[in-house]
Amino acid sequence: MSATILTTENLNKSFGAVTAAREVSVAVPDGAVWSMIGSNGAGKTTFVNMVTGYIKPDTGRILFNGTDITKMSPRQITRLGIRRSFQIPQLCAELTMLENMLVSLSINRKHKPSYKRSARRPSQVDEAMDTLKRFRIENYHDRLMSELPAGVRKLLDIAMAISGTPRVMLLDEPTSGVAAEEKFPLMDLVMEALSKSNVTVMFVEHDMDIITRYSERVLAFYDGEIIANDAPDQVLSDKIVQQYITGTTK
Amino acid sequence: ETFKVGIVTFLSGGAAESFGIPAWNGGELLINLLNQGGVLPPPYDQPGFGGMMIEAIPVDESGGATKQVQEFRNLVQRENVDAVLGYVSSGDCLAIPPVADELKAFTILYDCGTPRVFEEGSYEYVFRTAAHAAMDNISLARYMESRGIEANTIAGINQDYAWGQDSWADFVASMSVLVPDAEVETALFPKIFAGQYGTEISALIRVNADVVHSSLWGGDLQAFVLQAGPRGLFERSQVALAAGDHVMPQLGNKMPDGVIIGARGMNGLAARANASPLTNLLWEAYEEEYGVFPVQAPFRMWQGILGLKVAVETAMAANGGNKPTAEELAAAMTGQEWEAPSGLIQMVLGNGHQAIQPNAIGTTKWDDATGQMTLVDIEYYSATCVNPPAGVKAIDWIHDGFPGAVCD
Amino acid sequence: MILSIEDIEVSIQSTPILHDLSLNIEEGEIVGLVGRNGAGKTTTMRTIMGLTKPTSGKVKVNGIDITRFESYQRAALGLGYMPEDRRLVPELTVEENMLLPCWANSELVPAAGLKFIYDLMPELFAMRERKAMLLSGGQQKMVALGRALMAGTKLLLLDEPFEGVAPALAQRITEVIVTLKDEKRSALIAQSELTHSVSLLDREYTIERGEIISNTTPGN
Amino acid sequence: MTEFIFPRSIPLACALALAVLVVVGLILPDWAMFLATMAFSKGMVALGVVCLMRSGLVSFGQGLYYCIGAYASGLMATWIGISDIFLMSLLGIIASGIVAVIFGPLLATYRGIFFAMLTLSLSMILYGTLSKMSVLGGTDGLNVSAPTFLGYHPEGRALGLSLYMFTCAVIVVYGGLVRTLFDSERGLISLAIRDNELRVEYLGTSVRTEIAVTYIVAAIAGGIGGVISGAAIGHVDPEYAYWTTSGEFVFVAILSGYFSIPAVFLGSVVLEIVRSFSNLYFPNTWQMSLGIFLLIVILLFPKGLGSLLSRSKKPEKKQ
Amino acid sequence: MELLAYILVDGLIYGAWLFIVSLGLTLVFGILNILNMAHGSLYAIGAYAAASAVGAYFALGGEAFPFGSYAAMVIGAIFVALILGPLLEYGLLRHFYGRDHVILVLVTYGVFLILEDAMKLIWGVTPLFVSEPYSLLGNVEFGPLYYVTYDFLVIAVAILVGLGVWFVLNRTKRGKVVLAVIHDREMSKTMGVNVDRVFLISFTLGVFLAALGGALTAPMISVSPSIGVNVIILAFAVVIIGGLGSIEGAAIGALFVGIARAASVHLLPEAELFVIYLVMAIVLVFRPEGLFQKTQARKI
Ligand SMILES: Nc1ncnc2c1ncn2[C@@H]1O[C@H](COP(=O)(O)OP(=O)(O)OP(=O)(O)O)[C@@H](O)[C@H]1O
Ligand SMILES: Nc1ncnc2c1ncn2[C@@H]1O[C@H](COP(=O)(O)OP(=O)(O)OP(=O)(O)O)[C@@H](O)[C@H]1O
Ligand SMILES: [Mg+2]
Ligand SMILES: [Mg+2]
Repeated sequence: MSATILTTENLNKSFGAVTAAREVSVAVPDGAVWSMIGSNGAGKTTFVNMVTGYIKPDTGRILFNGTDITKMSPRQITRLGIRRSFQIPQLCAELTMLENMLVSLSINRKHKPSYKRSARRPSQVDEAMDTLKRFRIENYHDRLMSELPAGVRKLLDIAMAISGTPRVMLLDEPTSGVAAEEKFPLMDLVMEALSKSNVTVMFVEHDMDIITRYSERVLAFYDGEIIANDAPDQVLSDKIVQQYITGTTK
Repeated sequence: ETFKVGIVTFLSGGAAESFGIPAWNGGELLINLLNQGGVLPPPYDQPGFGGMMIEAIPVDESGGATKQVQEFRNLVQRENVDAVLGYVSSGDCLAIPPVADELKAFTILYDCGTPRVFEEGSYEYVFRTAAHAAMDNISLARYMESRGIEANTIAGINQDYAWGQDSWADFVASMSVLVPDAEVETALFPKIFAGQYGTEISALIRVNADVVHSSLWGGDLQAFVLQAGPRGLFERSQVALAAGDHVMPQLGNKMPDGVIIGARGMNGLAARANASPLTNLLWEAYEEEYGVFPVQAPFRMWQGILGLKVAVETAMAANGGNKPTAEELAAAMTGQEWEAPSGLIQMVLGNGHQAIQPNAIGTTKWDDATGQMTLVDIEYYSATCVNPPAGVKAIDWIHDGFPGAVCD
Repeated sequence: MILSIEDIEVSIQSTPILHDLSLNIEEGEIVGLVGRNGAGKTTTMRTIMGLTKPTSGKVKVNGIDITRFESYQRAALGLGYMPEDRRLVPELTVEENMLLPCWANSELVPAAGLKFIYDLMPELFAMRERKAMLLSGGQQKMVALGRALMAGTKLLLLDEPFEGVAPALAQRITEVIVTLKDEKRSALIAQSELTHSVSLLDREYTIERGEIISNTTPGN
Repeated sequence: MTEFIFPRSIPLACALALAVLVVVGLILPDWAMFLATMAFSKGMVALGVVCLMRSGLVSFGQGLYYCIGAYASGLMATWIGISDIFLMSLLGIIASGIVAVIFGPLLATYRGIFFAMLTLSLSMILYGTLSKMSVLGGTDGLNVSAPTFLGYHPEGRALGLSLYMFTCAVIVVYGGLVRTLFDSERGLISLAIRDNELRVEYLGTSVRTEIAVTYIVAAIAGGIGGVISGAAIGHVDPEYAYWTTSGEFVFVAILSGYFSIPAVFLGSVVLEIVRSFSNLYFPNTWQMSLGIFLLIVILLFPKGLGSLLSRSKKPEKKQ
Repeated sequence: MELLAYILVDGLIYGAWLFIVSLGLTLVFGILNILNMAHGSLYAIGAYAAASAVGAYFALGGEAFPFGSYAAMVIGAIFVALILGPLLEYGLLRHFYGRDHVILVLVTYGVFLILEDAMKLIWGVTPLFVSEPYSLLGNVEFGPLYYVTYDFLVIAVAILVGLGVWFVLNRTKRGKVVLAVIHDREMSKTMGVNVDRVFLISFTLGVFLAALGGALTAPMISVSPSIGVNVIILAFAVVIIGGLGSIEGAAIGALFVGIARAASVHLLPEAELFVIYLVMAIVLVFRPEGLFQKTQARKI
């Protein structure tokens, strides 16, 4: 097994009376594809938020490649190569889809964004359109975000997140709101794009088919705690997991 | 033929009610009288300006100096006026003269007070037909001294801009010469158009000075009087208002008795008490037309327009009856003197570009019989008594103890 | 017939979105509206609620033509809407959010409504005092559902109610929606996938590019 | 994003614009030339407001830089006797730039109305300070002598014309630079900040830096605008920093919209003309005329006058 | 000690006045999300209406019962609210909802310009005086302090109005419905809320509060066209210091400004001009969204 790229040590986080993380410790190997499941409000998004610096844990440490990133800002963490998508798509509502993509590309180059180079130079526009095409949303390229159907927004959110060169990719419910027929193709697409450069992936999902199909290992969250951390089959046959998360009949 | 004058004064904003509108009313009135011809006593009996009908173009002065420079250019370059007469705000009076000279446009500043215009600059085409503001506070201080008013401690409430700051500085300086024992207790500078003076009045009551000096004007002064009255400030301290006459028609008996009042010249009630035929004409015509008696602003407008008339007619006498050019007007105006409802106006300062005029200070007394406010204990000061001589800066003159002052 | 839509055309900024769309829901019927992303499910729901206005066609509730009604008047007819993006009032607590329809409409009985909802989703009872703005995505979804249940005494319009909801809870919700039938409540459920709801639907419309392309009974 | 209607290349567009402006200048009557000079110099300040508006920030205190520019050049003229417009402009840029470098990073943490009010406070504090400084003329301000142009001392119409030409050159050059900036990667990022800062941060760039830089760009435009206005009017006073002055720049910015740069200058000219004529023809109700004009423009041109000049067919923002 | 008492009482009086003036502004901002630049004009119109009403009251023989002039003042303010509230909200603002924030600010700026001249057309430039109500209640003396009782009436009104509005918004169902509207107009509609009516009533209430502020001030000042201009910037500052849309905030903000200003007038008169901006800047440095900032809703 390869070296761990992301380690969390005993993360605790509470919001008033609510405990959103309780002694959360994981060690994710480089290049792994892990998934996270859990009942609503179990702390999955909070985990992603802590790793990406949006929320600071009350106690505990987060290490990326050996560097302590616990106190870093989302921007610094992003620059280190940890990227994420959002459960609720975070887009620029008054820009078109293409412009959203161009923003992402402009920032994610090796060089810093320029004050001179046109954001709409043909090469960059082509690249953006290519990405949109891969996600099959290019038809919407000149539409404002506020007019897009929910599912399409989700796709764009992911597309923006995976542009650039991530080392670790955290996807928060990538397929929720995406039409049934699109779910697997979407995951295929994302996984393919990421596996090329051996990116470590962690994704939150409520759809167990996707969990079993794409992840090597599942973290099951319940009430801020990781109650199971194992291969999908093992976790999904766990009684407690079945009772609280997946439902009995599945 | 007509003579076009751009008349710039406040038609809106805080200074409209107290200065701009009364001045414009007075101006319109006078222009009508002049255009009729023969109404005014000689030497003002020729119709219009030397026979030319006067056409006035009113312009609102509000909006700041920047806007006024623009409007001035429009008047001169677009409307082709023959002269511009205007400006109450001293900021405008400072900003306009360089432009007037650049455009070679004959310009009369009729109201503003700052001495800086001709003390710091000299202009060819620009004249001011009213005395600058140093006179007002020198006169006040002289009044304190000559009437023996107890002034061991003084306090001031003046607006926080050049007018208020200068007025207070002039007053304090004059007092230190004339009443050397006077001590300053506090100097308050509320924002212009603040309207609420509760806190300031508390502060004035707290320091309990013998004399409270104020150059507040307009709505601010009215509000101050209304708020200070019930709180007994006027009983505790002798209040002296450098330019307070213009609020009397509105305040009526809400203006307490015994307040010392100046009118920035021998204007309003003080002029009426010392009436010339010209004063009476203005007084009666104005009262008839507008239902209130004229305060300082129409007086100053009249002295400006009459001065312009004198200049036009002098120039025409010199050039053989043609409409005078700006240069001819300027030549005629320089060092000119003429009678106005406010007394004799003499262009003696600033190389003959800046007027001096007599001043008067009085004390309020409500006359129950007529239901009118009157001024009593009026002291008249000749122009040379309260204005510096040519070539001397006002503030230096005060600090030096008024050398060369000639008082009757 | 609780709801009938007759040949509506909807355009947004002169782009046609829905064409000639008709659908009916009988009293006590649970109907699905299924289609891919961008097919027009949300737009249909919004049109029923009066948030977008059709250029032609009619919307009727209980036989009353409500095409020209304001949204709040429609709500008064017993329509309960759960938008796909939840849209709770962040400053109000969970319970207050669910009570909001009662405050606006005095005919609703708050106590009974709350009891029904809390029995259905005990999770909501546990967090009833928390401010809505701090809940997780799925939790907000539950509250929005609760709120729709409160308002929708006749007809529920649920836009993607299972999206982002953990399977165990989704199952329970499904079961409860079925019991709504006993109270003669109807529901229109928009979904881009069918996994959770096959068992509960009486009928299912499929929508594609703004047009209804099929009206089937699952299993057929 | 939109380009100019005509040429796509920015230098070409600038050259064309300059040529048109120069030709127009030669035939303008004096008063109109002065009006245009003033409108353009104020347009510069409004352009700064537009820059910030693209990131969703409304500066109600751009008068700060307008005033700093004007005083910097005015004082240099009175104290050192330098009246060269190029030197004065340089000084205006330096002075406003320095102040903006100090305040920009601080202000960059504020958004919305708080940003607006803080910028307003800053300019009002300058206003208050200047009002109290009798060395600088207090509220009455001070006069600025007529500008010279690299040793050339024009008078009369030549003076007005020279200043007009200088102004045109400045706005065209600055306009071109700003257009380049708007079209650039950073320019697009600025727009994105308006919509969703969180996303921009999560893409890995600093929203604060971006805003601070925009703020400085805007401040410099304000400074130059102040220098030219001061030189054109020949007088500077604290009123330059008063909130109503700043309000006017916001007014022009919104009137013009933020898609087209020429529109900003056009908007400024339109406002000057409307104001000047309503002041003359309705001396008693010019404010009302201005208000009605404003409401009509907002109703008829939801995206500002710029929508006339730009190709953008972006629909209105939904609530 | 005496000085301190002066500062506190002066600050309280000024703060109470400021609070009444700012309350309507913060309310309209909180609910309709409009920063109403015309608020100052509405204040001025309220003052005019009250002055006219009081004048008419005395002209119609009110001398017999002078206290009736207080009712006349309030009726004047109500009159203004009932006319201008619907006229502005229904006739104008409604057409701009959903447009950018600053556009609405600009619209109200246009209204401000129009109202300023409209006042001149209606009431002329000659100021109105109705100082009777000011001195009617006599004076109060605590030791060396000597005040007009009316000033304390203003404090009482401020407390009453503030509590009243706060109570309605925070403790009644109607108020909570308003909270829902504030956050999400569209959603509130679908939950059965008549949003248009909420807006109309709220805006009219805002107009009433502005007019009431003017009406209460009318007896102390000479009512003339320009009195509204300065009020607006003061009210803005108070509302910002307090945190936009917060009633408690406006109260504390007004008190802050009132006391800071009183302290400066008594101790350091030169600083008066800066005080309000200074207070604002200091508050914002420590609380970037005002004293009573709203907690941000979770975005992710
Ligand atoms: N405000 C708008 N302006 C322009 N077009 C819009 C607007 N709102 C929706 N549309 C368009 O209407 C179509 C239908 O959108 P709708 O949101 O109804 O789809 P949906 O079926 O709900 O999709 P999803 O499953 O992704 O939520 C889409 O093509 C969308 O782009
Ligand atoms: N900023 C916050 N303030 C207060 N409580 C919070 C905050 N963020 C999260 N919580 C609480 O922490 C718990 C975990 O939330 P989190 O968003 O991590 O859940 P989740 O597992 O992502 O759920 P879902 O599947 O519904 O998205 C929830 O009870 C939530 O209400
Ligand atoms: Mg989550
Ligand atoms: Mg949808």
